[in-house]
Amino acid sequence: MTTTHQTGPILSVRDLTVSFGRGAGRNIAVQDLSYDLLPGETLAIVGESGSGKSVSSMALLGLLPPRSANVESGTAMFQDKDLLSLPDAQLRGLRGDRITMIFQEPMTSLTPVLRIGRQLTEALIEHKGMGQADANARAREMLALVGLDEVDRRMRQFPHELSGGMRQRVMIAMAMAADPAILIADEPTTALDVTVQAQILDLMRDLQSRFGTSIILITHDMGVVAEMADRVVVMNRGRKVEEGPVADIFSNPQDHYTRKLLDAVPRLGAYATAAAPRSVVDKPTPVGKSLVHTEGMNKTFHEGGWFWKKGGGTAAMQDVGFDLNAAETLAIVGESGSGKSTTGRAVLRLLELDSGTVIVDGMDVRGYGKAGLRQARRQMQMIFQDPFASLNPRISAGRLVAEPMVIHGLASGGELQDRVEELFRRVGLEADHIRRFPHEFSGGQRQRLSIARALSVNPKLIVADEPTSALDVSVQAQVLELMLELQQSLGLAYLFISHDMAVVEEMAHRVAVMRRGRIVEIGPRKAVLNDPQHAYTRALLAAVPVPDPDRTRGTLPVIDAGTLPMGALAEVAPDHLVAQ
Amino acid sequence: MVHGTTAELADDLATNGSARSRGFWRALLASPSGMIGLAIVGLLVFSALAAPLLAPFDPLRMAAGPRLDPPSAAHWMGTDDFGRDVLSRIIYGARLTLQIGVIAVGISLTCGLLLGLVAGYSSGWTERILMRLVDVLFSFTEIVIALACLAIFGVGLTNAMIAIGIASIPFYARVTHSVVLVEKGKPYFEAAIAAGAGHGRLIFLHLLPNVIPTLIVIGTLGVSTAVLAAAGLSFLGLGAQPPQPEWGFMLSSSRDLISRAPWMMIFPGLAIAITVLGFNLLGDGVREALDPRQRQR
Amino acid sequence: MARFILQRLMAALVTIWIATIAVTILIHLVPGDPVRIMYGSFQTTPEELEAIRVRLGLDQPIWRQYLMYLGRLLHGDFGNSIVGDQPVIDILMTRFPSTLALTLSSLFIAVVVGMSLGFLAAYKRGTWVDVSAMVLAIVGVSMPHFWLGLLLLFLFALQLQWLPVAGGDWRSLILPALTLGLANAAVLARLTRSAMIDIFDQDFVRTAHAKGLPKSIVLYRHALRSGLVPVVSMLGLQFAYLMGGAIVVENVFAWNGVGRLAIEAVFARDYPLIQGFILFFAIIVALASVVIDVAYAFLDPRIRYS
Amino acid sequence: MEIRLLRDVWRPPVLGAALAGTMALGGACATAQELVWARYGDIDSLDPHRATSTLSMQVWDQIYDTLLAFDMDGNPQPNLASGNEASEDGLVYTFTLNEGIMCHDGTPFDANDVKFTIDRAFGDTPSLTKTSWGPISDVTVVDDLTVQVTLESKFGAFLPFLADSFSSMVCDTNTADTFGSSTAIGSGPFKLVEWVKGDEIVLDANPDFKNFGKPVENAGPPMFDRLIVRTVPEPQTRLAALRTGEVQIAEPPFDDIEAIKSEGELDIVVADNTGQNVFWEFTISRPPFDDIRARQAVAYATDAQMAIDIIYGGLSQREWCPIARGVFGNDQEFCKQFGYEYNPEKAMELLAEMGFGPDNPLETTMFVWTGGNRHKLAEIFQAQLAQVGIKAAIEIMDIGTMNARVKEQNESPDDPSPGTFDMMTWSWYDPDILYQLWHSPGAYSGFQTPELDAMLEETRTTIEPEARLEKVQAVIQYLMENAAHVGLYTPGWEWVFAVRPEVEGFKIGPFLHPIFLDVTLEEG
Repeated sequence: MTTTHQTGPILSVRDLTVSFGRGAGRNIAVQDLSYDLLPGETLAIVGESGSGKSVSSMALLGLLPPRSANVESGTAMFQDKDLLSLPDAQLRGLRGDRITMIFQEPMTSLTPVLRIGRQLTEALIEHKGMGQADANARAREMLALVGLDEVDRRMRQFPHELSGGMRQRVMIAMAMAADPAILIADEPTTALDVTVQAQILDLMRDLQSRFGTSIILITHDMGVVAEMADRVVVMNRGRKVEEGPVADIFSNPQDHYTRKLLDAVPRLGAYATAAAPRSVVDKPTPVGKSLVHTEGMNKTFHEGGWFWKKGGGTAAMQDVGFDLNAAETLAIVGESGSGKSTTGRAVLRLLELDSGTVIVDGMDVRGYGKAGLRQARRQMQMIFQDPFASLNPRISAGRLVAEPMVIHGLASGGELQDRVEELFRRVGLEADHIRRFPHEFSGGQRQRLSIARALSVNPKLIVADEPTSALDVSVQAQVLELMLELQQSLGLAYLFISHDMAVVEEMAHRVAVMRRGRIVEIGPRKAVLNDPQHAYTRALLAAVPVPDPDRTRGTLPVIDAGTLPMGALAEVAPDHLVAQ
Repeated sequence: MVHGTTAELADDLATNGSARSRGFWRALLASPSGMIGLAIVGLLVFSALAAPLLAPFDPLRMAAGPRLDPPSAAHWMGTDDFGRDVLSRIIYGARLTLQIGVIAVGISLTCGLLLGLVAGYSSGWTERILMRLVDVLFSFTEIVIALACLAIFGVGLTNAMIAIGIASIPFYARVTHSVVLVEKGKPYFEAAIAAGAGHGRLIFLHLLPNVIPTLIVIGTLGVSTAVLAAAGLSFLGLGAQPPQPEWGFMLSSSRDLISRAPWMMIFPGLAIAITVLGFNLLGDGVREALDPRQRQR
Repeated sequence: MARFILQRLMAALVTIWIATIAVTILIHLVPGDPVRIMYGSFQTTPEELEAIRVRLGLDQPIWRQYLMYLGRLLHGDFGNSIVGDQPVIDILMTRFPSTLALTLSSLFIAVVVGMSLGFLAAYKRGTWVDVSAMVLAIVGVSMPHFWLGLLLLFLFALQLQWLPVAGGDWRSLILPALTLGLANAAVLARLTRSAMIDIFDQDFVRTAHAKGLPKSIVLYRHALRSGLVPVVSMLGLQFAYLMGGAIVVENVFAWNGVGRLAIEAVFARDYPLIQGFILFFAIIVALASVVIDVAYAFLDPRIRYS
Repeated sequence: MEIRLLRDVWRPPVLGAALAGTMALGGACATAQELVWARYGDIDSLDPHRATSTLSMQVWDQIYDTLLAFDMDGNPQPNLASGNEASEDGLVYTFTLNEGIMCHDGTPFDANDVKFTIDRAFGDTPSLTKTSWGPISDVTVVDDLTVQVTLESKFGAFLPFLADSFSSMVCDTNTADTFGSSTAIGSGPFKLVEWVKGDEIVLDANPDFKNFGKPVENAGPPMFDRLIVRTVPEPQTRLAALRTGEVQIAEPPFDDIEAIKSEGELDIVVADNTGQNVFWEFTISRPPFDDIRARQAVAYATDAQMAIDIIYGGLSQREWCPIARGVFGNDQEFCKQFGYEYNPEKAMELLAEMGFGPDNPLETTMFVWTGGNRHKLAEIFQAQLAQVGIKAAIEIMDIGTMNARVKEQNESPDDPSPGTFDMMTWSWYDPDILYQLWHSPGAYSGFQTPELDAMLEETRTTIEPEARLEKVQAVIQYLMENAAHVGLYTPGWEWVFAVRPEVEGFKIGPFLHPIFLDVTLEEG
C-alpha cells in the first residue's frame, strides 16, 4: 500500500543516541539512529534481541525508565515539534492521541482491575475532551471495528475475561480510537499463535488503510516484515545497518548482517520439493525400523482445588497415537494449548497418562517400575524450550553434561572427563568452557549444552520441545544445523515439537498436526505441508507469514471452530491420515 | 519482621538462581545495609566472645556500685537497683542473645526445611495435609504458639528458646515449600528427571542448593525475629529468670523504676533494637547480594 | 465469588477445627497428670481430684474427651477458669472489647502510616525519600514493641505529661495503639513498597503512560488499585500479628484486654483459660482473615468474577 | 485449705499512668459520698467458698458478716452471734444470733442462713477452705435465732475461724447460679451493685446494717453512700489517681512511700498484725535437703534483714517465728533462740561437712511466687547463697502453681534432679496453720514426723490458752530446730494504704480486714 510519498516525512528521527546506566556501567543501546516516517506508510524496524529496536521508539514517547535510561542526543521532529526536547506535559498531550502504541504482551498490557470500557475511554476523555457518553460510543464503534462481538458486554468486562487475541484487538482499538497520526507497534503479534497473528496483521493493515495512519512496526520476524512493511530499517547492536524499500531489502540486501539475517530465516516452502531433510553429512544414517509406537494416549489435567482436586478439568490429549522410526524426525505442530508438549512428555513418561500405550524400543514405557524407568531414560532424552531455565544454575556446565552419565554409571573419573570434553567439542563448544556456569553462556551455547547433555548417554530418541523458539533466527539456524548433523551421523530419532511451520519443514520427515489435544492430520512432510487435507492444517499453513514481499499471502480461509472434523483418523493416502 | 512476605521472599530469591559464592561477599559488602548489618552482628559476636575482657564488672555482682546510680565514668550505663553494673550486664547479655538466636533459628530452620522439602517434593495428599496444617499454625502467630509451648513446659529462658524455635517452624516450612514449588516448576528439574535422576539426586543436588540461599536469608532475618520474641517473653516474665542478664528481662525489671532510673530502661532496649536491626540489615544485605534484581529496588 | 467466600469460610472452619484439636492435646502434653496440674492445688484431696477427673471426662480416652469438648464448645461452653471458677467465655468476652479497640485502632494507624509510606517510597524509588522511608521502616521493624511502648510512656506520659495511660477512656488508648500501630506500620510499609514496585514495572502501567494519561491518574487509577490487591491480601496476617502484638503491648500499658488475660493465665497455669484463649484467638483471626479475603476479592476482579 | 494466699497476678507497672491523674483533673474526687478504693488486682469470686485470695476476702468483708469478729488484738468477739457456749467435751457449740439482722434482699438473717452456709461449705462442691472449718459433723437449727454446731473432735481454732472472712455468712437466698459471679446476698455493711470483672466492684451502703462486733465506734450503717473497689494494677497509676483525687484509698508504690510521707499530703496507714509470714521450706524427701545440714546452711546463709532493708526499706519486719506477729503463740524472743542468725562461715562449714565446696557448689532451685517484689528479694537471697557456695536457680511462678509444684516436689522422692526449696507465704489468724501445714499428710506432704503429728494434735485439742501456748511453742521449737520452717519476714508494705485527707476514720482490723464503718468523707 504505497501511498502519498510526495509529502514530507511526518516524523523524522536524526542521530538518536540512547544509553543505559552511567559512568563505567554505561552502555549504548541506540547509536546515531536516523530515519524518516512518511505519511500512511509502514516502516518496519527489524533486528534481533538487543538490537535497540524497541528502545529507540520508546525513547520517542519518553517511555523509557527515567532514572536508568538517558537520551544523549538526537532530534525527532513531529509536526515541527522535537519530541525529544518537548516538555513532559506537551509530550503527554501527543502520547495516546497523535502517537499511540501497542505492545507485545497483550496478556499483561491491560490493567487487570479496570473494565475494558474504562480503559478504552479514558484516553479519549483526557485528550479529546469527550464526555463519557461520547467516549463510550466511540469505544463501542472501535471494538466493533476491531472485530469483537457483543460490544456492550465487552465494555463491561475485565481483561482476564478475554483471550490473548481479543486483548490485542482491544489494545489496537485503544490505540486507533484517537485516530492517531502514528501508531508504534512493538512486536504486536510475537506472543500470539500464528493464526491469530495473521488475523491481527490483517486487522492492522485494514485499519491503516481506513485511517491512513503511519505505522512503525518493530519486529524480529522477517515474515511479518515482508507482509506489512513499505520500508525497512535493519538494526544491529544499536546501529542502523541498512534502510530501504522492503522489496530491495529482500531482493538484494547490501549489508552482510542483513544478508545473514535473511539467509537464517527459515522459509516455508524452501524445501517443499525435497522428500527428506537435506543431508549435512556424507553418509546420513538411513531411517530405520520403528522405534516409538504410541496409541490411544489420553490425559486430562485437573485444577487443584483448595483442598481436594476440583472435578472436570481440561483434556490435554485425546486418543493420540503415532509411530516414529529410528533416525527419523516426527514433527508435532500446533498452536498453544494443542497438547503437543504434553504428548512429548507423555512419551518420556514425565507425566502419567490416564490411558494409552507407549512403546519405545520394544519396551512398554508405562510398564516400567521406578528403577526400570530410570534405566529406560538412557534411551530417550529431552531438549527443552528455554535453554537457560532448563540448566540448573548452580551446577557447572561440565557437571551438567556429565550428570546423565553419572546417573547411569556410564563413566567416571578421567574417562568421564574425556567424554565430557569430547561432547563439548561435538556440539561446538570449547572444552575449556567446562568449568563455567550456565549463566556465563549465550542462549545458543546454552542450547548446545542441553544437547550435549542429552547426547551424553547416546540415546536413541530425543524429544525436542520447541528447541529454538527462544533463540534469535541466526542462532536458531545454527542449532537446527547441529541437530540435523547429529541425527544423520548418530541415527537419532527426533520427536520435534514446534509451532513454526518453516522450521518443521526444514527438520521433519513426517508431520503431525495437533489441535485441542487431538491429532487432526499426520503423514509424510511433503504430503501434509504441500497437500494438506484438514481444514485446520490449511488455515495454519495459510497463516504463516512468508518472508517474501512479492508473494503476498491470500486472504485467510475462515475456519469455523465448531464444524472442524475432530474425529478418528482415516487414511487418505499411503500413511497420510486425516481426522474425519 | 519477615512475616507475611513468604511468597514475596520465595520468588524474589528462587527466581534468581544465579547466586554464586564468588562475588557474593563483594556484593554483600557493596550494599550499605549488608555492611552495617555485618558490622553490628560482628560487634555482637565479639562482645559475646570477649565479654570477660570487655565487661568492667561481674554482671552478677551486687553493690558493684551504689544502687540506681546514674551513668558515670565508673558505670557508663549506670547501675540497677541491686547496684549491678548495667554495661557489664548488657555485654554478658550478648551471649544469651546470640544463644537464643542460634538455638531458636536452628530448631525452626531444620524442622521447617524438612517439612517444606517433604511437602514440596512429595506433592499430593502428604503435601496438602502438611501445608494445610502449617498454614493454620502459621495463622496462630508465633507468640501464641510460643505461649502454648511455655504453658506446656513451663517458663524459663531455655524453654523460651525452644518455644520460639517451634513457634516459627511453620514460617520456615512455608518459605521452603514455596521455594521448592518454584524450583520444581522450573524446566531444569524436569530435565533432571528426564535425565533419570533419582529422589536423592533430585532433592539434594537439584532442589536443596536452590533452596539454601532463601533459607540463609530468612534464617538471618529469623534471628532478629527470634531475639525480639525471646526478649518479649523475658519481658513478660516468661523467659529469662534472675539473675540472668537477659536484655528483655532487664527491661522488665526496669519498669518500676523508669522515672527514677531511666537508664535501666534505655540501654537494654537499645541493645535489643540495635541487635535486631543488625540482623535485619544483614538479612536484607544477603538478600540483595543473592538476588541482583533486588539491588535496583 | 460466592464459591470463593464459601472456600474462605471453609478454610476458617478448618483452622478453628484444628485449633480445637490443638488445645485438647495441649493439656495432655503438659508433663504429669492434667487434673493434678490444674486442680492439684493442695487443698484438693485425691477423691476430689477423681471427682473432677470424672466431671471433666479426663478419665475418658482422648478421642472421647475431644468429642465431649467439641460438644461443650458447640453450646458455647469453653469450660470454667480455675481461678475463681467462672465461665471462660464470660471472662474472654468481658475483656475482648478492649483488645478489639486496641487492635483496630492500631490496624488503622498501621494501614494509614505504613501504606502511604510504602507507596511514597516505591513512587520516589531510588531517591532520598525512598531511602529515608525505608531506613525508618527497618528501624521500626527492629524496634521491640515493649521498648517503644516504654519510651513513649517515658516521653509523653512522664516527661511531657501529655497523654494518660490508665483510666479506660479513649485518651488512654492513644499510646498503646500508637505503639502497636507504628511497629506494624513499618512492616506494612516494606510490603507495600515492594508490591508497588512490582506494579510500577508492569506492562499495563507503561500502557497507561503511553496513553498520555496524567501521572496522577496512572498512579491512582491504574497502579495503586492493582497494587492494593497484594497488600490487602497481607492484611489478614497483619491483623493476626496485631492480635499477637497486643499480648505484649497490653501488658506494657496494663490494657485490660485478653492479651493480659493470657499472660495472667499462663502464670496461674489456668489451663482452661489458656485453652479458651488460644481457641478464641484462632476464631478471631480466622474470621478476620475471611473478612479481609472478601475485601480483597472485591478489589480483584479476577476473583470477583469467577 | 490454701488460706488467703496473696493471689496477686503478675503485673507490669506503668508509670506513664502517672499522668492519667495529672491530666484527668475533671475526674477529681467525684461525688463526695463516693469512696473509690484502688487495688492492684481483682477478686477471684464473690463466693466465699470459691476463692482464697486476700483481695477477694477483703471484699467479702464488706458484703458479708461473720458470726464472730476479731477485736484489734485479734481475739474473736461476738458479732452476728450475740453469744456462744461450748459443751464440756468441747464438741457442741451453740450460737445465739442477734435480732433484726437483715439480708440485703430484705429477708431476715436467721439460723437457717447459718446452716445454709455451713452445709454449703461441706456440700458437693465444698468450700476451698473446707478443712479449716474444722471437723464439723452436724448443724442443727434449734430456733430462728439459735443454731447448734457439732464437732467430731475438739478444735481449738474453731472460734477464731468463725471470726474470719472465710466463714462469711451467706444468706440462704443465694440460690441463683449467678451467685459468686454477678450476684451475692449477704448481711454485711455494703450491698453488691455490680462487678465488672477486671475493672471494678460497685457496692452501696446497706442502710439496715447493724454492727455488733467489729472493732469500730459506728454501730450503724456506713456513713457514705457508695464504695467502689477498682482494679488499678500499676502502682504509679494508683498514686497518680490518688493525687488527683480520682481515688481515695490505694496502696502506693513502695519506692515512693518515703516521698509521700515527707510530702504529708496523703496519710499512710500501715496494716500491722497482718498475720502474714514469709518463710523458707524445703523438699526434704530427697537430697540435698533431706540432710538437715543443707537446710541449716541455707538458713545461715540468708541475711533476711539486709535483704528486706534493700527491697522494702524498713516496711517489712524480720520475722523469727513460723507464725506471724499478732498470732497467738508468736514470740520473737522465744523463736530467736532457735533461729538462724546470718552466719556465712557456719553455712560453709556445714556445706563442707556435706562435701560441697567452691569447686562443687550445692545446686538447687528456689521457687518464688510472683508479685510483691519477691523476685527481687529472691535475687538478693540468690546472691547471698552464691557467696557460701549454694547455686540456686530462681523459678518465678504464680502462687497457685507454686503450691502445686511444692507438693509435687515433696511427693517425688525419686526425682533425679536436686530437691528444691521455696519462699512460701502464709496468712492466718491462729497457730492452727502449723497443724494444717505440717500434720501428716500435710498441706504439701512436706516435713512430717510421728512426734510432730502428736504435738500438733495437742495444739488443736488443748483449748485453755496457757496450756495451748506451751503446746504451740513446742511445735515452733521443733520445726525450727529441724530447720523445716524458717521464718524470714512479715510483709507490711503490701498492706500499706495511702489515704486522701478528706477520708476520716479508715481502719484496718487485724489480719488485713479493712473496715469502712467509721469512714466519713468531708466535702472536698
